[in-house]
Amino acid sequence: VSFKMARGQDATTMDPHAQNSGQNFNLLHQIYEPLVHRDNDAKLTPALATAWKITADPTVWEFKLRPGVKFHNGNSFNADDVVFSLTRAMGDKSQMKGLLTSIEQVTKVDDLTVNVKTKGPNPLLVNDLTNLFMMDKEWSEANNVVNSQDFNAKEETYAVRNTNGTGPYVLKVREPDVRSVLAANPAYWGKGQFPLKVSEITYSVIAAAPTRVAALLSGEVDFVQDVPVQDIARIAGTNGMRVNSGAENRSIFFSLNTGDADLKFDTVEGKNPLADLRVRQAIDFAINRSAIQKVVMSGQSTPSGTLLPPGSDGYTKELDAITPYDLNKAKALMKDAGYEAGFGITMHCPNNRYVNDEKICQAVVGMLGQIGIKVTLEARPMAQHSPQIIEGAIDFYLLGWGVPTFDGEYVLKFLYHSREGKGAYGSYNPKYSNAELDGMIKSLATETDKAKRDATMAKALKIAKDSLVHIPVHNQNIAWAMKANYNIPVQTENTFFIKYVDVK
Amino acid sequence: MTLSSEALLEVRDLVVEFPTRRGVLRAVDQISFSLKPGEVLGLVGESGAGKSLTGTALIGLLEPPGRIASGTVHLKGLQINGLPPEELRKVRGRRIGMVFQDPLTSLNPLYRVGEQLIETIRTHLPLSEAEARQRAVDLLVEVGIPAAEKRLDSYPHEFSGGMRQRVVIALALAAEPELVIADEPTTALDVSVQAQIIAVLKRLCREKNTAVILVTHDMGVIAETADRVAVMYAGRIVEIGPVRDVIKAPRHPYTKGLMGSIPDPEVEAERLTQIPGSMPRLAHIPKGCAFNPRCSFAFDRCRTERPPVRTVGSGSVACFLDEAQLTGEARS
Amino acid sequence: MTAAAPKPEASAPLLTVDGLRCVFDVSKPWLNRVLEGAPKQSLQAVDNVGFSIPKGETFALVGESGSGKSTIAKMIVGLLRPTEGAIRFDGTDITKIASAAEMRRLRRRFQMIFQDPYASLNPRMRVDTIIAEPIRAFGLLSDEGAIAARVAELLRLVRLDPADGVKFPHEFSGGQRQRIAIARALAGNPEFLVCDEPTSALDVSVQAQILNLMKDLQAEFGLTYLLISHNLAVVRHMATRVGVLYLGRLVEVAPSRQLFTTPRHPYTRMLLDAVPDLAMTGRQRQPVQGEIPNPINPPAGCHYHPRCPLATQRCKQETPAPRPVGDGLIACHAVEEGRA
Amino acid sequence: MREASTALPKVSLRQKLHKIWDSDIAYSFRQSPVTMAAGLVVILIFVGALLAPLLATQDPFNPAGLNLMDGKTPPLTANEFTQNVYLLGTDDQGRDVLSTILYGSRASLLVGFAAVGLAMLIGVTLGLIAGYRGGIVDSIIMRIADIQLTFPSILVAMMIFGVFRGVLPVQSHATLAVPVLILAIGLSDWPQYARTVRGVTLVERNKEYVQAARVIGLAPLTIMIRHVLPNVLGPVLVIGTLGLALAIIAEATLSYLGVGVPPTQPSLGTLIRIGQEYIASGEWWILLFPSLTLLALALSVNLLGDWLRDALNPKLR
Amino acid sequence: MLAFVLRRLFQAILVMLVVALVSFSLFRFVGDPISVMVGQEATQEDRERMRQELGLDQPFPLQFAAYVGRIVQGEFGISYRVGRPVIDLIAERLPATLELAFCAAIFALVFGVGFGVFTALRRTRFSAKAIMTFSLIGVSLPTFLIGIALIYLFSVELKILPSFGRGQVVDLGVWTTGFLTVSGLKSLVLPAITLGLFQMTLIMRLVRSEMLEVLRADYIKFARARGLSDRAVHFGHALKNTLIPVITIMGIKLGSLVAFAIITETVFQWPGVGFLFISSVQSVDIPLMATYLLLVALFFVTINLIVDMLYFIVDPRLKSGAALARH
Ligand SMILES: Nc1ncnc2c1ncn2[C@@H]1O[C@H](COP(=O)(O)OP(=O)(O)OP(=O)(O)O)[C@@H](O)[C@H]1O
Ligand SMILES: Nc1ncnc2c1ncn2[C@@H]1O[C@H](COP(=O)(O)OP(=O)(O)OP(=O)(O)O)[C@@H](O)[C@H]1O
Ligand SMILES: [Mg+2]
Ligand SMILES: [Mg+2]
Repeated sequence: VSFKMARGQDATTMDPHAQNSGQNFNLLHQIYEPLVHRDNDAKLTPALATAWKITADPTVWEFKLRPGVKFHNGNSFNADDVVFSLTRAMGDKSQMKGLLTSIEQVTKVDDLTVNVKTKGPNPLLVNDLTNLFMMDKEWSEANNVVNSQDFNAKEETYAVRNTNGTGPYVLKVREPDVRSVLAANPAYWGKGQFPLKVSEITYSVIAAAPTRVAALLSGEVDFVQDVPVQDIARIAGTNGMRVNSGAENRSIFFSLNTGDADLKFDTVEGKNPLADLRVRQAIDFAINRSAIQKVVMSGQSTPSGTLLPPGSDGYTKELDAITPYDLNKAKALMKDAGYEAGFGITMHCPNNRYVNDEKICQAVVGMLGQIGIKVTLEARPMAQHSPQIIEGAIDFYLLGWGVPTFDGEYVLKFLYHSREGKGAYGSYNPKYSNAELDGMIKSLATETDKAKRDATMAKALKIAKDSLVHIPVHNQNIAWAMKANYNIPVQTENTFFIKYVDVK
Repeated sequence: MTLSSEALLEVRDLVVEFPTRRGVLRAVDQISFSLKPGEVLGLVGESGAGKSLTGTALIGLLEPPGRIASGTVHLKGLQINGLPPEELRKVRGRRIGMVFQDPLTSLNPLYRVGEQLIETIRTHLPLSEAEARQRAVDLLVEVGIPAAEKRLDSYPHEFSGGMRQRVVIALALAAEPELVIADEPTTALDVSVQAQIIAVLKRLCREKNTAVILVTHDMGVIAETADRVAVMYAGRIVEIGPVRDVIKAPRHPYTKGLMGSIPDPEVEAERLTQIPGSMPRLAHIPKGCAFNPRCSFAFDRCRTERPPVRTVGSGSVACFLDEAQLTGEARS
Repeated sequence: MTAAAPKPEASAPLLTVDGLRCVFDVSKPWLNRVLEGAPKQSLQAVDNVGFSIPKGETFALVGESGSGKSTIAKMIVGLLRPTEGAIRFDGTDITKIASAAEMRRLRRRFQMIFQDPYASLNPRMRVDTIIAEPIRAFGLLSDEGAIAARVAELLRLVRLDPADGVKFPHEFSGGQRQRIAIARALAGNPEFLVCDEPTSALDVSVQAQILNLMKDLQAEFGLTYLLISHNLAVVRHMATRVGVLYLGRLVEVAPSRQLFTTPRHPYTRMLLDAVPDLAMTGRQRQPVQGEIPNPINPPAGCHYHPRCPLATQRCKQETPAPRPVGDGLIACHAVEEGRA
Repeated sequence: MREASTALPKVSLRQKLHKIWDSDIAYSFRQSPVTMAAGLVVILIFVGALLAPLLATQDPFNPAGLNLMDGKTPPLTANEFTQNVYLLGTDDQGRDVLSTILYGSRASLLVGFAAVGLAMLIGVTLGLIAGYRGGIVDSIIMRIADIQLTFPSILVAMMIFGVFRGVLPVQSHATLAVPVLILAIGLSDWPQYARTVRGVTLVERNKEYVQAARVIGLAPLTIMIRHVLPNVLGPVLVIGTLGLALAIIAEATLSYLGVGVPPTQPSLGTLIRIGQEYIASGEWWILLFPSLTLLALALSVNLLGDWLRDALNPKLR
Repeated sequence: MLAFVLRRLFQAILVMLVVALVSFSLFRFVGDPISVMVGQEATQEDRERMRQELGLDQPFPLQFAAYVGRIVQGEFGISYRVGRPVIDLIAERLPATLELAFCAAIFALVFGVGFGVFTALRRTRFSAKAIMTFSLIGVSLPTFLIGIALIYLFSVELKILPSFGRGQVVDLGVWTTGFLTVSGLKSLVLPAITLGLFQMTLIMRLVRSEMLEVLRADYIKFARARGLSDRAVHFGHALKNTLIPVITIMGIKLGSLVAFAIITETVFQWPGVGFLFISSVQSVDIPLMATYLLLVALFFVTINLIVDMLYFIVDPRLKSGAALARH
C-alpha cells in the first residue's frame, strides 16, 4: 500500500552524519540503517550487525555484520563500509562526532567483522550507534562525499539530496520542505522478517498545524507524526481515526547562562543575575509545572525534576522529584538575592520544534512576571535557535533533549560538562563549569564497573540537578495520529520504522 | 386644448416629480401642448425651468428617482408614457429622435462613428450590414460631412465639435423618426458653427417632414427656426404661441422680461430690462403664480391662486392679467 | 476708493498692450518625436496683438472659441507669461517687473472676473471669507471688524444681503455667485477689471442683471473694463471699443458703433451675419462656410483666407498688417485694396 | 459700517448642531440602518479600546496578573481548577478573551490609525505637490509612487522586519514591532492617496477659483492648503476609511506570518493567529470572538467608507 | 504606439533598476556580500580575493553596475540558509507560485468583473446589495483565516477538495505543472480562491463604481435615446468604457498577487516562492530576500506592461496621442 504521512518540519539534510537531529533520523531510518537499532520497545535490536560484544580487551568491541546486504545501488555492504562510515562520522565537519569521541580506531577484521577500539573501556558504545547510519564507501567516493556535510556552513554536497542506503525504502523524490517519496527496496534483506506492507511512502511537510490536522481529517494523509496537543481529542473522537500516544524520551527545560560575568540580554548592569543560585532557585519555584501540563500541554506531558527521562540508566524517582510550585519561596529567594524589584531579561524560544514550545515559554514568561522578572520573549524557528545555543550567544532559552543512548552520561556530557568545542563535550552547556563534575562525567565514559559507574552517575546527576543550570519542565508525550486501519505504536525517540507497519 | 386628430404629439398635463427627503419636487408642472407633423416648436425659458426634463420625459429617459407623476403623452394617438420598457425602446430612436447639447460627450469615444450609426440603423430597420453601411454613408452626406465613406471609420475624437454634432444629428435621424427633440443642440458650439448646425437640422426636418422640439436659450435661434414657441418658467408653460407673436408681442410679464433682457445688437440702450430677483428653487416655488414675487403687476390673486392657461389671440398664456393689460403693457 | 485717485490725463491710456505674442509648446513627447520623426510643434495662441484702453472705458475682445481671448486676459493679469511683447499698466510694463513687492502693489489695481460662476468660487469657503481674501492678501485692512464691515459694504454694492456672507457658494444662484465674484474682484479696490466672458454661463435674464450691475459700477467708480465675449450683442451693449480676434490675431479694432454699423473686415461681417436675431424671424440666413482651422497649423498668409469670399492669391501668401482705417485698425488686404 | 458687522447673524451652537444634523450627509446616514449599525459598532469598539484599562478584568500585557490554570476556560463556565468564570472564556495562556480583545483592539486601532495617518500625510503632501507643480516634479513623484506600488504592505513589512532582525539586537524586536508595522503599512499605502490627490488637484488647479486666488497673488503654498486641500479631503477620507480596515487586517496577517506584534502583546491579529490553532479542537471561543471583533470592525469601517463614498458623490444622490 | 511601448518599457526598466538598487543595498549593507558568494567558511585570503574580484573596494556606483550585470546574467548569489544558488531555489518553486497566481488572477477577473457589472446594473436589487455586503467579508477577514475556513469546509467536512500541496504535478523539464492532472487542478481551487478573493472584491467594487459612473454618461443616455437595447447599452457601450479606467487598477491589483501569495502558500503548504520567502525572512537569508524582491517587481512590471498594451488596444484615443498621459 501507499502510505502518506505528514510532519511539520522536514529533515534538514539527507547526509546521515551532518546533524544529530531526531528530525532527520526519522526519515533517514527508512533509507539508511545503523549497525544496531532501537526498536519500538526501545530495545536494542540487530540491524546491520547481527551480533556485537566486548572482546577480551575491554577497549575493543567486535561487530559481526549481516551477510548478503546490498545498498540501493547494488553494491554489497561489508566491513569496509563500516570502517568508512564510522570514520566519516568522526570527521571534523560531522555533528555526530560527539557521540563517537571515545573511539580510537575502527578496523576491519574480515569482510563481515569489524573491531572498534575505544580510548578507554566504553561499555555503552552500542548505545551511541543506534542512529549512526552506514554509507557505501564506493558511492561516497564516487560522489565526492567522503567527508560529512558541514551543516552549519550550509555546505551543499551530493549526499544532501541523494541517498544510497541499505534500508527498506529507496528515496525516489526529494523536494526539501515539500515532500519526499520513497519506494520499497526490492532487494531488502529483511524481506519476510518484517511486515513491509507499505510499498510507497509519501512524506509531506505541512508546516501549518491546522492544515496538517485537516489533511488527516480529510483523509489526504494516513499519518501525522506531530499532532497539536489540542487536536488530539478531536481526532481520537473522529470515526476512522486513531491517536496513539506515549512518553517521549525527551525532556524539555530552560537553560540559564551562569558562566558569563555579565549578560547580553538582561537589564542588570555589570552583573549576571542568573549566576546567583538563589535566582535560579526562584525561577525553579516560580514555574507551575502542573499548570503547564494541564493547560498548555492538554495533559500530554509528565512534569519532571531532571533532564533524564524515565527508563534511562541513572534515572531514579528521587532525582525526578519535581520542585513544588511555591511563589512565596520564589519571591523570598529573589529578595535574598537582592532582586526584590526584579529585572528584565530576554528569553529565546524555538517555535517549531517541540510540542507547544512557544506556548510553554509564554506561560513561563507570565509565571516569572509574578516574581518580578520581566521577560521579553523572542521566538524563532529551531534552525536559528540551535546554532545560537551552540555558539553560546544567548542567555536564557528553552531546549529539549532526547537521550538516544538511554544513559545519563549522554545528558551530563553535552549539557553539563564544560564546553570543549562544537559537537564535543559541553557543546550545549550554557557556560557552566564545574571541574569536579567534569571529572566525574569524563570517568563515566570509560568506567566499566557497573556499580562504581552508577554511583558516580548518581552523584553527578545530583550535582547537575542542584546546579539548576538547566531547569527541567517536563517530558513531552508523543502523539501519533493515523487512520484507524493502521495501528502504529509510538516509539520513545519519536522515530518510526515503516517496515514494522501493519495494515488492517 | 383639445385632442386634435392631426396632432403628431399631444402632451396633456404632464407632471414630472422628484421625490426627495424634503418632499416631492415638481420639476415639470402640468404642462400641455401639441405638435403637428413637420412643425418646429421652440421651448425657451430660464435655466432650470424644466425644458430638458420635459424632453427626456417625452422619450421616457427620466433618471430615477425622477418620474412622470401624471399626465399623458400621445404619439399619433398611441399613449407612449407608461408603455412597457421594450415597447418604449422601439419608439425611441425609431419614432422620436433626440439630440443633446454636448456633441463631445454624446458619442461613445470607443466606437467608430460608423459602428454607432450602423448599430442604430440595424436596431430599428431590417437592413443587412452592407445596406446599413450604405445608409450610414448617405446620412453623413446628408448632414454635410465631406468624404463620408472614409469618415465612417473615424473615431469621434477625430472630428471637430461641429462635425460631431452633425454626426449626432445623423444618429438621431437614422431611422427617420417623426419627431426630433433637440435639447440645446448648439449651446456648446461657436456662433458660426451654430448657424450651420441649425441650418442642417432645419433643412433635414423640412425635407422629411419631421417635427422638432427645439430647446434653447437663444431667442435668436428660436426666432429664425421655430413655428411656435413655448415659454417655461419654474416648471410651467407660461406662454405658448406663434413665434412672431411671442417675440414681437409677448403677453406674459415673464416673457416680456425675458425678451427685454436680450441685448439687441441693433439698438443701443443704456440699460437692459431686468427682471428683479431670481427664479425660485424647486423646493420653494411660491403659491399661486410662480412668477408673482418678481412680477411688477402681481396682485393678490396672483399670490394665492394659480393662473390657468387660457387662449389669448393666436396663443395661450397663463396669467390673470386681462387681454388689454397684457397687450397694453407689451406695447409700452 | 478710486474716486479719490487723481484723475489721469484723458490722453494717457490705463492699459496698453503692444506686440503681444504667446506661443505654447504642444509638441508630442520627445520619444514620439524621435521615433515618428514629428517636428516640434508650437501653437501661436496670440500673435502680435496690440491695443490700448483709456481709463473709464470698456474695451471688448470678440472672436470664436480658441481665438486667444482668454490667453490675452491671462497674460494681462499675470497668470501667464507672454512670449513676447509689452503690457503697460499705467505706464509700467508689468512683464518687466522683477520685484515681488512692486508686483503686489500693482496687482491690487487690476482684477479679473471669470466666466463660470460655479467654478470661480471655492465651494468650501464661506462667501465672506472669499470676499475678504484679497483684502487680507493685500493687507488693505487688518482689523477684523473693519474687514467684516468692508465685506458687508461690498455685498451691498453688488445688491446682495450682507447677511448672506455666512452662506456657502452653493446656496446661491448662478447670477448671485457672479455677483459674489464681482464683489471679490472689487475688494482689492481695482481700477481695472478683466472680465473673461462674465455672463456666458448665465441666462439672458440673469445676464441682464450682471451687465447692468457692471455698468452701474463703472459709472460709480470710473472702472476700466477689458470685456471678453463671443456674444456680439453683449459686446455692443457694453463696449466703447471692440477688437475682433481671429486665430490669435487682431483683424479689426474699431469703436463699437462703427464696428456694428459698418463692419469692414470680412470676418467681422461674417460674425455679425452669423448672429441670429429676433428681427429676422422666419428669414433664411446664409450660413457661413467652413470651420475654424486647426490653430497648430493655421493657414499661411491671412488666417481667414480659406473661409473668406474675398480671398485672393495675395491673401494666401502675405500676412496682412493691421492698418489704421478711420478710427480703428483693420488687417485685411481686401480692405486695403478697396475691394471691401 | 458698524451696524453692518453687528447685523451679521450670530450662529448659535444649537443652530450649528442642527445644521449638521440636518445636512444631507447626516440625513443619508440616518436613512441607512446598516450604516448606523456600522457606526455604532465602530464607536463601541473604539470606546472599548480607549477604556480598556477600565473595562478589562485583567491586563493581558502584564504577565504577572495571569494565572495559567485559568487557561482554556469556556465562556460563562467555571474553570475546573480555579472556579473562575469568564464572559468570553480564556485563551491558552489563561488570559480573559474579553480583556485581550479590548486591549488587542487598542493595538490594532493604533496600528490602523497611525499607519493610515502616515500614509495620508505622505500621500496627500506628495500628491498636492505633484498635482500643483506638475512637470518634472510630478513625473518624479508619480514614478516613485509606481515603484512603491510594486510592493504591497506585507512585503514591505516583511522586508523591514527581515532587515531589522539582521541589524538590530533582539531585545528591540518586541518594542519595534508596532512602529515597524506602522512604518511598513504607511510607507506602502501612500501612493493611493498621492494618486487620488494628484488627480483631484490637477482638476482643481485649473478651476477658476484657484486662478482667482493666483490673481490675488496668494502664494502657491497658501493656495494648496487653503483652496486645494479642502477639496481633496473628501476622496482622501474615503480611501482612508477603507485603508484603515485594510491596515488592521494587514497587521493581523503579519502577525500570522510571524513578523507582527509579539504574542505577549496581543493585537486582534495575534489573537486570531493564536485562535486559529484551535479551529478544530473544541476551544472555539479563542478564535471566534477575536475574529468576530475584527470582522465587525473591518466590516463596519468598510461599510462606513462605502457609505461615505456614496454620500460624498453628488451624482449618486 | 511604438513610442508608447518604448516609454512604458523604459519606465519598467527604471522601476527594475530602483528595485535592484534596494536589493543591492540589502546585500551591501545588511548582509555580508562575501559570505553570499563564498559561504561563511571561506578563508580570510579567499575573502580578500573575492572582495577584489567583486570590486567591493570600488565606488558604490561601479559596484551597483557590477551587481546589475550579475543579475542580468542570472547570478543572484547563494542562499545563506541552504547554501544553494538562489536562482535554482527560485526556479524550482516559481512554477507553483505562477500557476497559483495565474488561477487567482483569472478567478478575480472573471468574478470581479461579473459581479461588478451585475451589482451596478441591479443596484437597487436585494441580490446586488447582498453580494456587495458579502464581498466585504472577503476584505474584512485576514486571508489566512479564510483559507483555513475553506479547508475545513471543503476538505474536512465535504471532502471534495484537497487541503494542501499541489497534488500530482507533471514535470515538463524546466516547468512543473499542476494543470495536466485532475488532482493538480483540484488542488488549485482552494488556494486560488483564497488568494484571489481579496483582489476579486476590489475589482468588483471598482467595476461597480466605474460602471455606475459610466451609466450616467451622456453617451449612454444618448445610446438609450437611440433606442438601443439594454444589452447593447450595458455590455456594448457601458462595459467597454468601464474597463478603461479599471484596467490600470486591475494591473496594479493583479501585479501584487505574487506578493500576496506568501500567505496563501503558508496556509495551503503550497510549495511556491512565497513560502521560500517566509523562511528566508525568518533566517535573514538576504540573497533570497533580495532576489524575491526583484522577482515580485518583475512580475508586477510585466503585468502592468501587458495591461498598458491592453489599454492601448481598447482605447482608440490613445493611438492619436489625444490622452497619452495616463495618470
Ligand atoms: N435628479 C434630479 N433631482 C432633483 N431635481 C432635479 C433633478 N434633475 C433636474 N432637477 C431639477 O429640475 C429642474 C428642471 O431641470 P431641467 O434640466 O429640465 O432644466 P432646463 O430648463 O433644461 O435648464 P438648462 O437650461 O440649465 O438646461 C431644475 O430645477 C433641476 O434642479
Ligand atoms: N496651456 C495651453 N497649452 C497649449 N495650448 C493652449 C493653452 N492654453 C490655450 N491654448 C490654446 O491657445 C488657443 C487660444 O486659447 P484661448 O483659451 O485663449 O481661447 P479663447 O478665445 O478664450 O476661447 P474660448 O472662447 O473657448 O474661451 C487655443 O487654440 C487653445 O487651444
Ligand atoms: Mg437643459
Ligand atoms: Mg476663453
